[in-house]
Amino acid sequence: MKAVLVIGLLLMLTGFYGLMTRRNMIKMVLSVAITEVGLQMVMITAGFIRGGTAPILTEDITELASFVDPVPQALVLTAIVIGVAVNALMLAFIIRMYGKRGSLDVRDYTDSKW
Amino acid sequence: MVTPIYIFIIALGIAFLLPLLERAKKGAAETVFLAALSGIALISWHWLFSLLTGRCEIGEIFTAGFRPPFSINLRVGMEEAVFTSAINLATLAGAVYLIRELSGRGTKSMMLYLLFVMGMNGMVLTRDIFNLFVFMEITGIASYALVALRLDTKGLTAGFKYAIAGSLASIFMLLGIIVIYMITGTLNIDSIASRMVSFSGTAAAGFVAPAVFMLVFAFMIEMKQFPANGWALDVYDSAAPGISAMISAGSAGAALFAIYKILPIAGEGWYMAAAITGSVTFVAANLIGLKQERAGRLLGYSSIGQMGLLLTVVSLGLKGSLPSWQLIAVGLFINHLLAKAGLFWLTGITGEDRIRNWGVIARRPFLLMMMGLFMAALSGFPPFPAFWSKWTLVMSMFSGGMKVWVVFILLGSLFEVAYLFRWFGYAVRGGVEDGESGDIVKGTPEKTAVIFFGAALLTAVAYYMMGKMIDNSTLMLMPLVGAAGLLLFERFDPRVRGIVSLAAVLYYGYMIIPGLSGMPLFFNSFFLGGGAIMLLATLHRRTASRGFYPMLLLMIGSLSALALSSTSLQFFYAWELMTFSSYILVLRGKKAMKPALLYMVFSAAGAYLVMAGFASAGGTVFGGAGDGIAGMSGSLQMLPFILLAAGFLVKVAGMGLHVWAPGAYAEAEDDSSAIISSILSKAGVLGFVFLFIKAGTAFTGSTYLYSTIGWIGAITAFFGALYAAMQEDAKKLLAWSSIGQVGYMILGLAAMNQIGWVAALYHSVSHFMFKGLLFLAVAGVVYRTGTRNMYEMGGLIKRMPMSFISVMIGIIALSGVPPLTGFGGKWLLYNALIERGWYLQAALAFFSSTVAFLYCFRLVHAIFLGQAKPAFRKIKEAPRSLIAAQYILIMAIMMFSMKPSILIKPIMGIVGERFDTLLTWQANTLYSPFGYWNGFAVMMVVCALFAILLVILLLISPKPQKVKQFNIVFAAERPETPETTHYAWKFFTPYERAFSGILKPAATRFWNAVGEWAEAVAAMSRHIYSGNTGAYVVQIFIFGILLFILSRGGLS
Amino acid sequence: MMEVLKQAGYSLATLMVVMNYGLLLVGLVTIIVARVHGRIGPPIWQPYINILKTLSMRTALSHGIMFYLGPVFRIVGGIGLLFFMPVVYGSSWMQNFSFAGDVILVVYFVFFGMLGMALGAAESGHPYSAIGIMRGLAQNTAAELPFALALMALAAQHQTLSITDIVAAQQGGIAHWNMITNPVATLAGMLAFFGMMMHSPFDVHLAPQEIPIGPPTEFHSSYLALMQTNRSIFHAAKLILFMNLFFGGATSIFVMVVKTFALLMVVVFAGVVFPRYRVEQSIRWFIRIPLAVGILAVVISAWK
Amino acid sequence: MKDTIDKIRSMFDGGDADEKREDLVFVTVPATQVVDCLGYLRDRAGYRHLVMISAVDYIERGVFQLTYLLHSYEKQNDIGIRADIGRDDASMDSIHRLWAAAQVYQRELREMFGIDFPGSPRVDEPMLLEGWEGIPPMRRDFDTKKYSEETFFPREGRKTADPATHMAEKNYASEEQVKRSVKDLVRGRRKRKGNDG
Amino acid sequence: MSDEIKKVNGIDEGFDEISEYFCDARPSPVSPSANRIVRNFQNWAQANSIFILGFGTGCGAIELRPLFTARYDVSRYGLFPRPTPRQSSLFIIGGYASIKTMKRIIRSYEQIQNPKFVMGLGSCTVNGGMYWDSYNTINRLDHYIPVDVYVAGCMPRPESLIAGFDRLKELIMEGKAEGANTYAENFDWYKNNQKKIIKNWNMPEYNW
Repeated sequence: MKAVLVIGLLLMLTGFYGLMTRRNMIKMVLSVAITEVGLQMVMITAGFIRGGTAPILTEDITELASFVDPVPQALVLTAIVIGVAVNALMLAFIIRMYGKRGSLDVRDYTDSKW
Repeated sequence: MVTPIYIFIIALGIAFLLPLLERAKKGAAETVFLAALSGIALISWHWLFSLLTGRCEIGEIFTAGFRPPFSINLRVGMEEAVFTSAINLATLAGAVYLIRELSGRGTKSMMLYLLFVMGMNGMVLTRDIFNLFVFMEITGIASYALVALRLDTKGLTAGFKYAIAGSLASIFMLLGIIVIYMITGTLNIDSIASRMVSFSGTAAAGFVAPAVFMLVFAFMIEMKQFPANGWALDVYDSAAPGISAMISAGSAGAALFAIYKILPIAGEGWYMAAAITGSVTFVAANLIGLKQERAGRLLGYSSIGQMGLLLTVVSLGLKGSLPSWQLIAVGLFINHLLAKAGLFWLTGITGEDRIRNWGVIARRPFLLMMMGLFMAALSGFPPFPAFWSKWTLVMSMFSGGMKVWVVFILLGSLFEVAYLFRWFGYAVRGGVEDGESGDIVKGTPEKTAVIFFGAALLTAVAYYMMGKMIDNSTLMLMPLVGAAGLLLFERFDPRVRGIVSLAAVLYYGYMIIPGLSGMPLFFNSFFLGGGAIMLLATLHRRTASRGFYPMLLLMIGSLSALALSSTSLQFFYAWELMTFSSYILVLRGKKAMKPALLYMVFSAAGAYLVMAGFASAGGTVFGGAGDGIAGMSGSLQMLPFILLAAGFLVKVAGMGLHVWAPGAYAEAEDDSSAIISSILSKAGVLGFVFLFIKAGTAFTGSTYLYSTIGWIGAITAFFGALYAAMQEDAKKLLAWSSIGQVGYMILGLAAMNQIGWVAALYHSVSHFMFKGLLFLAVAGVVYRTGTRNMYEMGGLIKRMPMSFISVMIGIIALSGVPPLTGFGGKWLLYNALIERGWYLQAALAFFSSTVAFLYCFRLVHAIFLGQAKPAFRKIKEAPRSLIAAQYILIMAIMMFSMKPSILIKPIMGIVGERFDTLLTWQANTLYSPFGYWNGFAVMMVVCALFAILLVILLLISPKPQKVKQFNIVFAAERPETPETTHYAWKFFTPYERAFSGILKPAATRFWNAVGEWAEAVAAMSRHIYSGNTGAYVVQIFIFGILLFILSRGGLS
Repeated sequence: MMEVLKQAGYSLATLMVVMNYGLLLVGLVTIIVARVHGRIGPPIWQPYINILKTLSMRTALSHGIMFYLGPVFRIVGGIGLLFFMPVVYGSSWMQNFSFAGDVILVVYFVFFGMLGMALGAAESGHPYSAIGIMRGLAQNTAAELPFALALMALAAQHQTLSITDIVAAQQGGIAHWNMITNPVATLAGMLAFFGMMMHSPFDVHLAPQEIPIGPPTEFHSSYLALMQTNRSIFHAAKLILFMNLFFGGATSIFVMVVKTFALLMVVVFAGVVFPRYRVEQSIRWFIRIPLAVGILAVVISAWK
Repeated sequence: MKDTIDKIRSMFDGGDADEKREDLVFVTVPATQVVDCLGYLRDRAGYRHLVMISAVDYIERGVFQLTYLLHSYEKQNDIGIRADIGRDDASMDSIHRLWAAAQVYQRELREMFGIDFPGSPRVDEPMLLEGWEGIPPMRRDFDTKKYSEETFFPREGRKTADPATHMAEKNYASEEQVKRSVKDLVRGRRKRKGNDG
Repeated sequence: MSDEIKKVNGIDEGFDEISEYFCDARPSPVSPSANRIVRNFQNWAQANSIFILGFGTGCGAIELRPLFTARYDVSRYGLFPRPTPRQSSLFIIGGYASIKTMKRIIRSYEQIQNPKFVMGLGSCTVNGGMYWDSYNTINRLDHYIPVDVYVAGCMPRPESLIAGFDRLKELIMEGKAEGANTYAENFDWYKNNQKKIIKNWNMPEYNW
């Protein structure tokens, strides 16, 4: 669990690093995606109980406490959906932008500034 | 109560139905789309209405049938109702505005818009933190797409930036949420808040702080706090104005509401950090805005600034430092919502992004008026909500001991005023730069209607707030009602409007003056009577003069209200109203763009000082009404005294703070100049009168303060006169002269004895008469000759004898030469100063009054005497109405000169028993402890002598041959041209040389430097918004670090 | 009514005395200047002949109404200045209309004639007139600075602005004169006096060599007669003002003649010795030492 | 000096040098060469100062002789450039571009001799003879006495004497008297003789 | 006035400078007072207070200066220099007068008010003096303006001038110095003579 947490955090940092240093827009989106993956890993650990079961109500369940907390999982699901949507939208933007200007370098799109 | 679920149902349902509908019937989608929005809006209004009337309680709605924390709950309380109503109203209006654009893009855009609206509603309503996140993302995704709706590079880039920033925010938010969930085990905001408290001191507390930090950080990004807001600026800049309006007005409001919900979770320690962040953002955004040249981005800076201010208010309010903060926040928010949206919409209509080219809007007076209205609202002029909010804010901050905050907030507001009115100046006076003169702004009817609707709504809210906030609001409303009523006459001939205004002023005066006494009586009869005379003079106008009479009436009315005010708020209300109306009047001048801006900025700064003064005085009743004529109230201390005095000094253009005045007086339209210079300049005098009555002389440091003010008055008088003598421009000359003359009044008032006050008030009246006379006469001359340079005129006595007589009487009165009125003022003043023991000031004032001879002579010589120019050999006498007004003034001058007692006696009555009685009358002679003056005898002796000697000259002189202008002994030559023979240019060069040491315009240079520094800082700091998304990301992280440090400092 | 007429008659008598005295003074000054130059000079009654001569000119011309009225303004200024001052202290008939106002009225009235004359001269359209007026006004205003300070020093010293009271306070021998009791103020006043008398070296407004006599360039015939008459009255009136303010006033016509003559001599001798200042030079002169002296005077007087 | 003169003579077809003094030499060049020559002298030879331009009416030869006198500060000497131009429709190239001051001289020459300098500023404005008609007064064919008598109302009674005789009578009266008396004496003797005879 | 300035000032075609800027009235003779006593008194005043306007273009001007110095001091006789024609009564023409100068002389003379006297100083004013045959210098001043006294000489000494003043005073006292009236009466003759030599007139008939 700790490993997942650490990896998740590392992934997030990697994503941040990428976001700050990459100038290619697709790579920036990728960085966001990586961060999100890291985040999701972190989130999923939040509700995890070692040895717990999936939080599915079946008839032979006796002890509710051994459930892995279902809420973070729900959250993660939502987060993944939203993240994918945003990333898709960003990529769509990038495609349009590339079509207009033929460049993926974010520095070429500084028309509005100051 | 209608359950909020309907909002989501309507939004989502209609969103899915729209494509089908569109397929079924073309155009049906639009109708349904608008109907859906209306439905959503109606629901929220219904809540608001019910809650206001008390027909229902605050509602908690649980989804999925469980109580929280097991399910998501929504709450409809008062705050939620207000915010959703406002947001839905704005979005509905925005949808109407955008409808053509949206339908042009197909049903998809409408779907996005619906989602956008739903998301915002959800953000306001939900009480679940994760749900909040979801709604935020919905709003976010919808707005990313809406921003890029036009599919141009700019929009796409902005959408991309927005998405990146939004993703970062959501990442941090999720991280925060999950940690908080881990700790508290709940996602319900209310439960989190209550549970968080119990964690202090436990092991989990170590996680709390970072989690809260993440959460707040995320919301700060959403709130577009400085410096992590470059992307937001680009969004405002790049999106279609209608969309920007919605993002600025709606989603920002929703974000504000969200953070209002979040902050309590974060806990006490965060309030201060958030407040600091907010005010830093407010100041920084407005400062950087100074340098902005593009309308959309300018509004972006303003929006961000407003968000910062709101954040400050909310966090300080939550902290408990600001009583009645809800009112402040709601006022500011609604004001921002409507005004900002209105301005964005206007930007959309003009389609002009560079503010320099906004002259295009000037051809549509209606739109221009709307723009002015939104500007006034945004910069916090009465009666708009922001005015009341800012007032309450500053008052509460001062009473809460938060003086530094006040400084920052007022500074930021000042920057905002500066750039907004710079823009407005371009709109009114800028013209069109690129020569596309045929390009007339056309708004579609629905867009115009929406803007009008916004303005009307703003006015309605203003009216509502005004009724709540101010005592005696009917009286205070009179000027506005008058001006608004006059707007109805705009279609008529200017003369009709003038006569209506005149009648209005006279009627108003007839109604109120009989019931008055003391200072209000004096100033009201002065303002209204003077205003009537000046209105008479404006009747010569033949041009359209759009908006002139309403503004004039507003100014006169607000001056009257100023004199009638009995509370600080009333005073300040009238003061601001006067500032705004006179600003518009100044701006009407052809070259008035810069001077008007300078006037506005200085006036605003002065007004803020006054406001701070009132705040520091702490609810002291300020104003003239209700004050007896006996005694001083002595209820002010040093700090409020200094602040108020500084504010009034700006208004009277005291030396050092005068730089706005020459331009504003001179560049206004010719007849407005007369009004502004002769009447408006007395507003500051009135301020000082009230201030001194309130302050008395008993407080600590009063001696030094009064003598400082006295010295400033004397120095102002001196430099005013000196600079007047050096002007080439007739109106500039008179403007400087006015500055100097008001200096005498201040000097007289500051002497704080009976003679001084009588002198000041007497001089106010007589200055009104002769300066009005001079300005009107010069207005007539300028009207006929079309130039203001005196050396281009000359010899006009033959063509305009009536104006000449006016000017001659005017300058004799002005220079204080007996027997006309000016002398009385001087005599009283010197007596007052000697009584006070201010001999040096008296000598300086004396010297200044002799310097006044220089410009007096120059004025009459260069214009009327000397050589007539061929270009003007056929011009006519000034228009009749101008002459009529002048001769009314001349008659008044003559009357008061003949019998000074009919003016001085009432003034002595008004000054009353506040001071020891020093002046006594014996028959026609006025006695002071030092000397005496019999105006009547002087007049008689002079007149008799003049008559006798004239008869003698007529008897002894041979019949003179009338000769023409070149029949002069020109060293045996003949003059070549009148232009080279008329000695008028750089008339007092030797004087200038002799005084060159002190003639350096130090104040102008200083303020120029201040302005340049501010601009330089703005220009420098705005470069951080490089437009590079990567840099924005870095800035967001830097902001995070800063916020972290701040929160550490705040938490410890 | 009778009172007024009586007063008017008295004042007229005073005017006659002062006018003749002034004319003789002008003649005398011309002679003195001539003697300093080593010349004999005109007879002392030459000013009378000059006035008669200008009156006997047979034609005149007018540049306009203000041109015509200018000399009238000027002489009203001169006579008015005299009329608002007590000439001889204690005399019943030489008080003139001094009940109408105090020293501030008198000081401001100095400008009445100047302004009127300036208007008249300016209407002639002659550039030299305008230049002369500019110079005169500029220099006069500068001279007013030390004078105002001296006046304030006196006001501080005596706590009054009434000329009669100021004179009254100086009665009882030379030791009571302001010259003795307030020497610094007197010095400041006298320095200003040089400028106010517009005598050389402060006569740049006339400057016959560069701007043929400045403001009156266009005036002639009867206008000139009025102006010459005024010159004598105005000169005498200014002398009387200074005598009243600083030198104990006069208790009889004889004392007045002696004191004003002595005062005038100061200016005249300074004038024959020093060459003419340029405008900015004279202004600078006034705003240096005389200004400093004036401030010192006020400080000293207020200190008491 | 010598070199300069030689240069002028070789480069601008100059005539013989007329050496008045050690530091004053006149050279005659063709009228067409004058501007070039002056330009050379100003820029190359150091004669930067234009002293004057003058004209002489040689009515016998039918020419105006123009003289441009130049001075060199370095060499401390003067060179005069002479040029003859025809009297009829006299016209000369203007040198106001070389020396702005030349326009004054040219104006004067235009006024007094009627020599035109096309292009010279204000060359047609008279300095002295406002509204003059007829031949310019400095030309030798202009009869100034006649003009004066016709125009200026001469006062009767003016006696004009031959200066030589008048001065002799005025200043050397005694000698004259002696002479006359001697003459008279001689004559008288003759008379007497005659009488006698 | 150049065309350019005209355009700037919007002066129309028919703009006549002379009549626009100058008074065009003719002078008329003003007879002295009919009353003998008054007339004599006025003449006495005129004779004893003479303001001189010196017109010093010729070499004679240098002889005027010493008059005001300690050696000659004419102020003894009531003669004073005055810089403006308006206030002067004696006009001294200091030597030869060229045509151009004549224009200024006429202008200044006409600007002097009615009892006005002219003194021709030096032979040049009498008959042209050494410039008698010049194409540009007048010969007889009295053909252009009335002259009361000629002081001959080339140049006359200041003493001669004082003698001239004496003579002038006598003339004034006798009432014979009525040059102004002569001028007004024979205005056309004088103008004819003046215009004969002054080709570009460019000023009104009479300079008031």
